Amino acid sequence: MLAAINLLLLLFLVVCAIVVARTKDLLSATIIFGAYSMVMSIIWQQLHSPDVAITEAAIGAGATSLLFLAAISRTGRHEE
Amino acid sequence: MHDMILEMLGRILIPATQLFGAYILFHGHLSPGGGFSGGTIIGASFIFYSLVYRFSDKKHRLKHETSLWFEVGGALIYVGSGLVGILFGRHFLTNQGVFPIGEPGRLWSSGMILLVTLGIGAKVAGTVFKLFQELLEGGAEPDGHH
Amino acid sequence: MVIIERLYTNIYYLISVVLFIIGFHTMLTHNNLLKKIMGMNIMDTSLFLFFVSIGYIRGGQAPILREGVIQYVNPVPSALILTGIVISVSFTAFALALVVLLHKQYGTIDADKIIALRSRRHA
Amino acid sequence: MPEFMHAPVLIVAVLLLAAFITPLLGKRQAATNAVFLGAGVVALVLSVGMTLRVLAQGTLSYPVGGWPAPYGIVVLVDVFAAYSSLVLATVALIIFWFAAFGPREVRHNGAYFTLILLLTAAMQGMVMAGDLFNLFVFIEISSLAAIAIIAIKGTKESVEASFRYLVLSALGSGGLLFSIALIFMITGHLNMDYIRTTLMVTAEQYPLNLLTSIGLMVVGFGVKAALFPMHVWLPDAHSNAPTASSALLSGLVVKVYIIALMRIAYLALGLEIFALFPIRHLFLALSTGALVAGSVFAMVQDNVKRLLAFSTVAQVGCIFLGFGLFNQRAIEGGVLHILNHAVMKSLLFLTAGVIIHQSGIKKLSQFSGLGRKMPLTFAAFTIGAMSMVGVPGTAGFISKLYLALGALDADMLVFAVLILISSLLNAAYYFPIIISAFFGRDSDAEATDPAFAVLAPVAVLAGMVFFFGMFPSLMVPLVRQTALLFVR
Amino acid sequence: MRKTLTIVILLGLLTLLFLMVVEMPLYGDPEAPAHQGIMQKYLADSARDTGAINTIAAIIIDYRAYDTLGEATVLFVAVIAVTAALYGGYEHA
Repeated sequence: MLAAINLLLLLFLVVCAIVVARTKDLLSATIIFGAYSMVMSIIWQQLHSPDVAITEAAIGAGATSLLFLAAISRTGRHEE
Repeated sequence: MHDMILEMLGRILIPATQLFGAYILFHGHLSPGGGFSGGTIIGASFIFYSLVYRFSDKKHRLKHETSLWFEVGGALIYVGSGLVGILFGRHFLTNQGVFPIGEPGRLWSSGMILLVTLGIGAKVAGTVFKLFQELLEGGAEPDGHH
Repeated sequence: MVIIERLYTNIYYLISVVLFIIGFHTMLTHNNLLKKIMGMNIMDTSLFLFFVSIGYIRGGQAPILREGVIQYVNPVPSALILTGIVISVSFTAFALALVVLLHKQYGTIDADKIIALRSRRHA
Repeated sequence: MPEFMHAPVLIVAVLLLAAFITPLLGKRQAATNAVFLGAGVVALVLSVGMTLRVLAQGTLSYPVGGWPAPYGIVVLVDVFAAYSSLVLATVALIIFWFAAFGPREVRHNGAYFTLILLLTAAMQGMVMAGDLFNLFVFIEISSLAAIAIIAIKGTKESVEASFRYLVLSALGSGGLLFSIALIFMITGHLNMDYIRTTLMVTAEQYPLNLLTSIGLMVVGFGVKAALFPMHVWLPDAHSNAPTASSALLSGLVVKVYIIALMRIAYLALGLEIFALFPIRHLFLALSTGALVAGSVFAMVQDNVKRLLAFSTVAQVGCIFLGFGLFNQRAIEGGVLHILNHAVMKSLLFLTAGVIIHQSGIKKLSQFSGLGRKMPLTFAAFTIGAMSMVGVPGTAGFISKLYLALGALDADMLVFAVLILISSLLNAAYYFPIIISAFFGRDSDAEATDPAFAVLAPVAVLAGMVFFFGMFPSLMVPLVRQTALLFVR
Repeated sequence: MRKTLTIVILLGLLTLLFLMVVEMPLYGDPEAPAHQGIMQKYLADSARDTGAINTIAAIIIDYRAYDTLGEATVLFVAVIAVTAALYGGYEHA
């Protein structure tokens, strides 16, 4: 059961990564990237590394997304 | 322009976030977390604060000097506690035998680890806030670019 | 058959390798500079996933010492990744600053257009 | 000399402390300069003391935090590290001097000096690291700081070049981190000594992992050190940076990655494993490409800084050639070339910066007659160029001689000829500049020699070119012992 | 043309890495070489040596504190670099 969930999460990661690369809308890509980081942090919690999980949730999903949003607000949302 | 909903949300959420960040920071040596995650959470609360009040009031904005002192102070605490080890005749960044280690499991234990965690927390909080602010509006002034 | 079985057991390594290639590809070939930076982040996180799964031990608990736990997971990779995550965010922040600056100077964040603009200036 | 026991970390700590304090000083220019230069001087003193100690007492291994070898981080200063640290501290101090008193090219010296100090601290930490992950951390600091001191100029070209540099550098870092992960996976250690001893046992069990890991490492360091096919970022980045940055980047930064790679080769992998895979032959092939391509591309440049940048590509090939030939004299030549090239390329970049600042001319085709208007500057340029060509009596001659003798020792005459050809190519693109500058038609450009304060660091570097050309024996004990680390 | 070349190279790299994954030590295996090195001592002694029961905190800020100093420095580099590039440094403040 747990193994199945983990497999699903891993699959989700790959799908997210491909979608991030494919989406034309940069804002959506950033949100999906945040989801990717969040799932990554859940996986790390599953692997019993809570320190890394909490840091990734705060820095990878939180701070990095915020920085991306700040940059997008100045450079335009759509890929030409 | 006042945004009532944002301000009310901010009044509740900002202290809650800061409390959570401080918990993670202070318990870095006892539970998951530590300087980097706790500092980022506190920094995020600063970001929220500046976003809520940015349009309404100039005096609520964090000054550049404040975040600079946060960063430099944190870094100096780190290097300083490393040099203390040399002053005591041990090695750089020595904890055992230089700082009081205390009883494992208590909040006030583990000597340098707690001190340095707090330093890193201050530094990271300042850094995250500063990075966001710079990316959002740094150099936007007409004289900011030649 | 044995190969498939090993690949399945090592599925975490496998996925991180796949993510590494996806990130690498995005970073190398995508024209949009922000996408390049996202690719860089995907590549970095894939390596962190790789590190964490190296550290995992079957039946291990989180390495916070307490009574009655026999097996902990390996704490060393976790400690290394904490460093890695911070380095990654530093690179991202600086790269984003450069993108903002490029946008201000060239009016676009598309690598091809920037190169075209630059060569027109030189010509 | 027990008082230099802490030098390996104190060098880094002092530079870091100065870097942390500099932004607090704000606009106080005199205080900023004092902290900046003071840190450089202290680092040099510590480095000299440490080198003497290493020469007298052998390898110095410093356990940070007091934790012994496999558990804590060990800073391992052997002769190679001491030599590299000495070269870094000396050349960096002169460049600091120029940055403080030379022409001002960036708007904010405070931030610029901070970044230079951080870069120097990271380079010092990198050459002395005895722990693989510690090395990686310092590599990342130096990469980020190196990119930042290009972008700080703020022109369109420099920002674009630094973004390209950042992308490639991040790719290299990714490769390095991957290779460290693989090595940790098959050994369980991060300390270089322990990795070597463990690899002797586990290597044959995981040959493909080890091969991939070494491959990724060579690619990662190759990108950062601008080894031939991975050098595409270098010409733009180095030629669009501020003058002091160009000198620092071309003179020191690319070499530090070579030093780190070679230290990994003999400390972490062990020479047996290094010899198992055809890395040496790869180095020989790539450095041949670098020497030829770098020189040929340099010949067709019209911008003086781009010419110097392409020449750096060729000289990096020269250093790798020494390690590729892999015998006593060739390695001595390569190691000496690290110092000599650092000195002469810094000299050339600084004089080029002075020329551009004083006359406003970047194009070589317009240099005609400038030498008579600013004789001292062009005299310094001539000295650097002579050393690049390898005129006897200059520093460049010594290292090229050693490299050529090493090629003969290895029974590979072709590489001795290659070095000769590269010297001729160097002559073919440096001497026309000098001849036209001194004897060409007068141009209408207004230019004079700059003030003494600006020329003083340049003069010191020019003196060093002759000094190391006349008295190479000063460095011989360090260089000879360094080569012995490789060919035991 | 360039696109196909990139894809071919990346597929080659992917194949190499897949073969490498097959050869790797098994996931979760307590006998894997990665767990034979320095890990045991950290778990056994960290509370006594450093006073921290979170072993990871003990590693990052005591056993490997020099790394973390570098890590804090990277952040410092980033913030100085970003301010210098965008705004012109702290002197403007």
